[in-house]
Amino acid sequence: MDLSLTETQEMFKKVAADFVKAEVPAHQMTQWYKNKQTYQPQLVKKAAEMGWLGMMLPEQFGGAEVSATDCAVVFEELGRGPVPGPLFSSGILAAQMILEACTDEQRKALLPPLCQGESVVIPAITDKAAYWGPEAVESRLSKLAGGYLLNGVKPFVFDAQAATSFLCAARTEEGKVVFLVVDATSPGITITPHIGFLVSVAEVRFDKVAVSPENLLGSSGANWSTLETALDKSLPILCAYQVGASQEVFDFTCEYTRTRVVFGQPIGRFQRVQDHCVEISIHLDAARWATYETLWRIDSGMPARAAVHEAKAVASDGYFQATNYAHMVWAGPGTDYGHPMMAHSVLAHTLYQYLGTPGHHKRLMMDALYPRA
Amino acid sequence: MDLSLTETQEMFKKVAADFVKAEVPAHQMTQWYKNKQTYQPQLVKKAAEMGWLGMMLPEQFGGAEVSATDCAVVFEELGRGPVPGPLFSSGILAAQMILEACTDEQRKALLPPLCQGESVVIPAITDKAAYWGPEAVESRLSKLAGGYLLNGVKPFVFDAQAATSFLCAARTEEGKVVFLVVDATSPGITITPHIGFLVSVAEVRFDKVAVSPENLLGSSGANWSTLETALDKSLPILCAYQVGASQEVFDFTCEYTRTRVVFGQPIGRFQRVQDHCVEISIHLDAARWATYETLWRIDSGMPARAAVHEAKAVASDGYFQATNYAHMVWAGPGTDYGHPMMAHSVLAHTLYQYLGTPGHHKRLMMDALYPRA
Amino acid sequence: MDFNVSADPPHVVEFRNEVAAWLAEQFKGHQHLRWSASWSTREDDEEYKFRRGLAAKLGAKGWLFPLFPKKYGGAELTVDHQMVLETELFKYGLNLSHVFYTLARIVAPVLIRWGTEEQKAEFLPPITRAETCVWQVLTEPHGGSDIANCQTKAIRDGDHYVVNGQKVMVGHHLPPDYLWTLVCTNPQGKRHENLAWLHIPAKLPGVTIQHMYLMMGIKNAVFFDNVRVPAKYLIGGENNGWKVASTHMELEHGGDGRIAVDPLIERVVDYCRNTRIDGKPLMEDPRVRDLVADMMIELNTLRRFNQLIYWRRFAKKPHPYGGPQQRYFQRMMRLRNGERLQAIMGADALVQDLSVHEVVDFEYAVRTGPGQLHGGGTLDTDRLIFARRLGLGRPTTEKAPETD
Amino acid sequence: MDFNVSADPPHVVEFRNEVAAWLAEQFKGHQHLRWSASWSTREDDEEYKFRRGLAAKLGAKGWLFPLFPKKYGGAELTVDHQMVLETELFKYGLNLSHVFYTLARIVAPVLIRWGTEEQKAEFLPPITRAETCVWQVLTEPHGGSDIANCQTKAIRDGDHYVVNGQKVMVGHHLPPDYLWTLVCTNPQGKRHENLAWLHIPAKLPGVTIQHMYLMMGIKNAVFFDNVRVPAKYLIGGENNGWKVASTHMELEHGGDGRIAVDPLIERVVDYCRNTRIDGKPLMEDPRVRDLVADMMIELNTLRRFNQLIYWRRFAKKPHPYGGPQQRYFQRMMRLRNGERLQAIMGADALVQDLSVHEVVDFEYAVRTGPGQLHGGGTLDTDRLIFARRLGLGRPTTEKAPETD
Repeated sequence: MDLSLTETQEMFKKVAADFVKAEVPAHQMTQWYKNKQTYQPQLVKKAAEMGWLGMMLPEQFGGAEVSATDCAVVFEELGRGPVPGPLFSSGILAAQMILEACTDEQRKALLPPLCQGESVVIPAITDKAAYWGPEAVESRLSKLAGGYLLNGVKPFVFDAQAATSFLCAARTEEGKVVFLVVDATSPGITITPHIGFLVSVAEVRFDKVAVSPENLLGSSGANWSTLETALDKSLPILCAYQVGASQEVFDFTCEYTRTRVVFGQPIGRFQRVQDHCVEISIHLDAARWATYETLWRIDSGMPARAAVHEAKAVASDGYFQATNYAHMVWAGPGTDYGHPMMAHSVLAHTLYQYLGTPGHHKRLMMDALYPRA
Repeated sequence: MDLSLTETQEMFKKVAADFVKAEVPAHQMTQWYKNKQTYQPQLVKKAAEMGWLGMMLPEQFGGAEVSATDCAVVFEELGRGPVPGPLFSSGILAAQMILEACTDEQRKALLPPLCQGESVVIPAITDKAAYWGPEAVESRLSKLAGGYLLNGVKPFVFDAQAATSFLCAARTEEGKVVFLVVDATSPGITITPHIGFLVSVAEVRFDKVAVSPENLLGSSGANWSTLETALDKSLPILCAYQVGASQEVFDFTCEYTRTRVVFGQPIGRFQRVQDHCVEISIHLDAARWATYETLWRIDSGMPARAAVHEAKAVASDGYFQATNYAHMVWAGPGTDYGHPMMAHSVLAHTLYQYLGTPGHHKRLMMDALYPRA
Repeated sequence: MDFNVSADPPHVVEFRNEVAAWLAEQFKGHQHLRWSASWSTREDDEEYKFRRGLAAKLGAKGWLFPLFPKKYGGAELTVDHQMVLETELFKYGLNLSHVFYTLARIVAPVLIRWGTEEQKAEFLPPITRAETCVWQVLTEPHGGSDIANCQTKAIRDGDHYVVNGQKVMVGHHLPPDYLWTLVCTNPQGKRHENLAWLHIPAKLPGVTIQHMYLMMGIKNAVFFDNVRVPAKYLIGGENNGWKVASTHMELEHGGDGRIAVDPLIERVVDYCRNTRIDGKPLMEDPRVRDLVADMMIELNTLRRFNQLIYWRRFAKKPHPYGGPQQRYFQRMMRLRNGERLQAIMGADALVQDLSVHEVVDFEYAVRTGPGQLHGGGTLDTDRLIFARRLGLGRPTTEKAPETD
Repeated sequence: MDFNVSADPPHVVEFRNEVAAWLAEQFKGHQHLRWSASWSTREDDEEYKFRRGLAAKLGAKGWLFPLFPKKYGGAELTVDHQMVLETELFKYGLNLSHVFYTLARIVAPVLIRWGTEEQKAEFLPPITRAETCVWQVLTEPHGGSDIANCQTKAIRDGDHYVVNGQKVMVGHHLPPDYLWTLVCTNPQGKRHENLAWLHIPAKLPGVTIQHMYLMMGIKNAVFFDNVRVPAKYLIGGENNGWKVASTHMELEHGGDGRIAVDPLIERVVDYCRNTRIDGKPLMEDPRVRDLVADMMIELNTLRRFNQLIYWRRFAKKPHPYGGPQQRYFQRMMRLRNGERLQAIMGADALVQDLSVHEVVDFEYAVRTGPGQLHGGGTLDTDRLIFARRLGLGRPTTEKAPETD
């Protein structure tokens, strides 16, 4: 038993931490939230130079073939920023999905540019906000001579504005769920950023978009269980990102209890303020150890499906709760869009249901452990 | 709008309060818990003299025909004791069920002795602990020449040891749920009190118990919806009992924060102790006003089905949570079986699922408001 | 008990008809502006102007303060009349409280208690008639809940106070007429004895107002740079600011209560009926039904707490801890319900929908959870006040505050 | 990272086989006694005697304190050996902590730290070999969490201390050999400087022990009536009781950690698979599945907290707030899981089932919620210690305590 990081991982961690401090000071994220410009092309380029895009991929496709835990250590630090943009959505999830689903030609064509940050592939999976699963895939792929037409609306696509192409789920005329890559500049695609208590999310409309057969992933477009396999390896990285974000919220909130003086003493002396911090710490550490235990299972080749769903449920809920409890400590000053607290608060609400709510993943965990009759 | 009690109700309240102080000091309840003798025949007699048994019944059947709110005011005070025994189970629920379901001859035969405390009729409805509803009625009533045979086990019958007869739900050979009154001394009945974190509950086993046709309620044994009608009027009285109990817990806990001194000051000065009291007050007042609004709806002849289920869910959950938060204030001393805290704690856990868990009643509330397709 | 909010004594039956008809008239063509989030976070000028206009019309009739003497802008009516006005307004989701952006509901009673005859005569009518807009200007950058630790200086200079300092997180997106302000007259003075209360005209030279962009919409920083405030605007006398503040806080913390039914739940149910997954409405999903049930029960509990506070205010029944209990419960309930909305509808709960009023906008319902954990104190001060009012750890309980 | 608890370095591989075989031998015919609720609330003499017997056999081999010098009852082995012993014991749901009713796990390190050479030589071996049973005797009727406010007097009289007073809520249903006690040597003395620590033989004249019947089983009130305690039983020297107490509390509050998997959830799942309503297993009910999921996730979280604390104890990594965080979470989790059990199975969760071990008895799982909100402090002191360890509102954070 050894719950510490390896020397390499400590090194990865430091490099990523320095990067965040230098390139992505928290107040930037708050700027981005205000002007809705969360996509920073130069950040993708830099991440590519650091080798973080597709870093778990085999070297032949442009990756560094590192372990899931190695990769998670980096994304935990990125979460501290929080560093926005498609580093996870394209660099991890799309990359793993392409690796799982595609033919070697497709991999060779799609993955290297993705790893170099020349292309940004953004998953656009479900057509319904209120559910996560194949049942919520409704976009239609209709056959016509020499190809297909794609019609549908993906109401919430995370990082959509960064896309050079979309990794899209659709339903064939036979009702089968398939996956395809669509150039973001194809005629018939409209991207409409959302306004509200969320960030980096847009509606993507596919209106009679022409798709050629070779754009289907693999020979036949793969299927939902291919996506599940890709998610098994990707979701824990997203969890690590949320753990890092929660750690940052916990750290700057505890520090605030030492420096902020009210009624003649640091607020950290008040039991109620202490109790808010206790709750943050519990959500943080519950998420941290659920995540790293899952990563360990993956890296040691143990079955991990249920653990992955558990970690996603705990980490998304944990980040959400951590920001709410932090708001109890920060009160007014924490509600100013110029304050890092707001960057985390909005992001935590956005990630709560990204790729499925905690509730959905708890149910998937149960189904993995105790299949229903 | 007037949220105060009438003069009559204030008078009822005082009489009941004096009765509790004089006849049922809290420590007795704790005694009863230890020696498992919660049934006190003389208490039933006295309650009958006070006119509390069947007090909502028409006078012709021995009742006082008071309003639901009048009755609730009395039971709220009884809850403060908490006064145990069959005052609700026989005096309210069984009485209302008989009134709803029975022929006039049956009413004349059954109700007056019940009101005078000469008979104690105890409902024994479901055969399964993990559900509340007709689906959980499994005892079988099999036809034979000139009557029936009753077979089954009611695992949790509240106040069973007080019964002179049981008001029992059973399934006919056709699968219909019917209700019947069975003399508690009939051959084939075994009553086994339970040992555990509960009080006044026993298993009642019916082994080939002979039942004559006239023991079926009404002409044909009534049905589940007759019970629902009886519950509409009975459950709010049980809620009031739990509200009174929660009020007692709140009051003696707040008082403890004034008298108990630790680290040189009354514990009520500590924010954490204050916060436990805040939570108790919220559960108490949520239950109180849900209950009295429901009683008002009933007394003014408005539709009340959903409100009844809401009140039962909130009051049972509220009493349960109130005792848990009170334990946080009382710590060690509150876990001594000689302390009133324990009487309430055990009773709150027992009533949590009596006649259905809060979860079951929330679902029934939703079904009443928004019937399922 | 009678929970019916519009069972009238004979002498006001006619009045209810009059008010109902009058309000119907005012709302012709403005039905979309019914309901009140006490402060809208949308900076909707149409709504703002309509509210202010309605307030002015109510004020002209003395209906904003029906119990006040006419000379102070009241109508000299009875409590029953006030109940009629409140209940009829509630039918439009409004109430006589400071939903009209004027703060009159708090300022007027404080002036009655602490103003001189001259001040009442001059300041009260424009306020009680909602002609002027007053901002509560208390919070300071480093003050937080501890308002007694006031750094904004007001030094007496002849018949003026010279005010210097900064207040934050106050007001709305449109400018005020007066700044209702706590100031420090002597930085070296004893705590609680070195404060004064000023009713500062916002147009005075040296007053600068700057927008702040916050989770719950635009608020402002107010800067005072050698602002010379005539001494006649001093409320409650020299160094009596803390006493005035206490009256102010009682009103802010006491809670007015309300009897409007929250319309949010109906819209949630509509969403769940109209949203189908795999052809099946969400409303058929047992987990969704459980979430809706919990949400509904908590909204009902809040409605009952509000009605109780409301009734006790009129019936003059003591209810020491009702205000802080209601505020604490409401803040926590909003957090829970916001998460329930996201659990039910995912990101649909996070997108602003300008086609519906803010109070039924899911995005607002979610944002108001973390967004209103503070304001008139915090979760923590709510519970502090609860404990004081109930006398936890103290020999006696505080007396109930006057909140009407 | 490696979460695998039994990956051994070469030099202990053989030792693991030895221990495993030895334990298998001990448990022959006693499999029903595996698992440990750290204190059973059933007063089961068979379990008690088996545990004490097993402890004595472990002690005889020096395996209860494998790192200690042999002269103090240890085995002079390495940390890796201790890890083997712990992990093998965990396979039976046991650990080297005070599940053996002897309190050795806490008393021995305190004696090492504060005992004189003579005291160590005389007192330690019988304790580390689990031959004697020691009770922690701290709580007083009016003391609660404030143990420094100690009313039990011990007045020096020649080479004795004369002890008078009362302690409550201590021990178990069977009598102890020693009472590990904090006393007050001078009621007029300065707080924290008027305390002494005594290791009192329970058989001394004037000691009376009386059962108390509590939610979590039998505990005792201990009365001291002019008990003459020879001065050689004074631990840590004159008026040094508070320092000894601090070492004791560190050990009690630090947390040992554990790596056993809680077997409760499996039994819940079995119940839900075997209980049918209307012919359908509960396990098919989506609401039941949600409740089981929440329960399982919280039990997993606790398991991970325990493993982390356990690992840090051996790896000597600082973990200042791990102990209080784990205790607070566990107390609240028990309450939530108790309610979940009642929500799933109703009154089936409230009936004691003597056919299964207490740790998988639903009734125990429910009762332990309200029943263990206190013990080694309360929810509230857990969070107080958490805040201190983390240095909330303080310039620096407390250093991690030594808990092994």
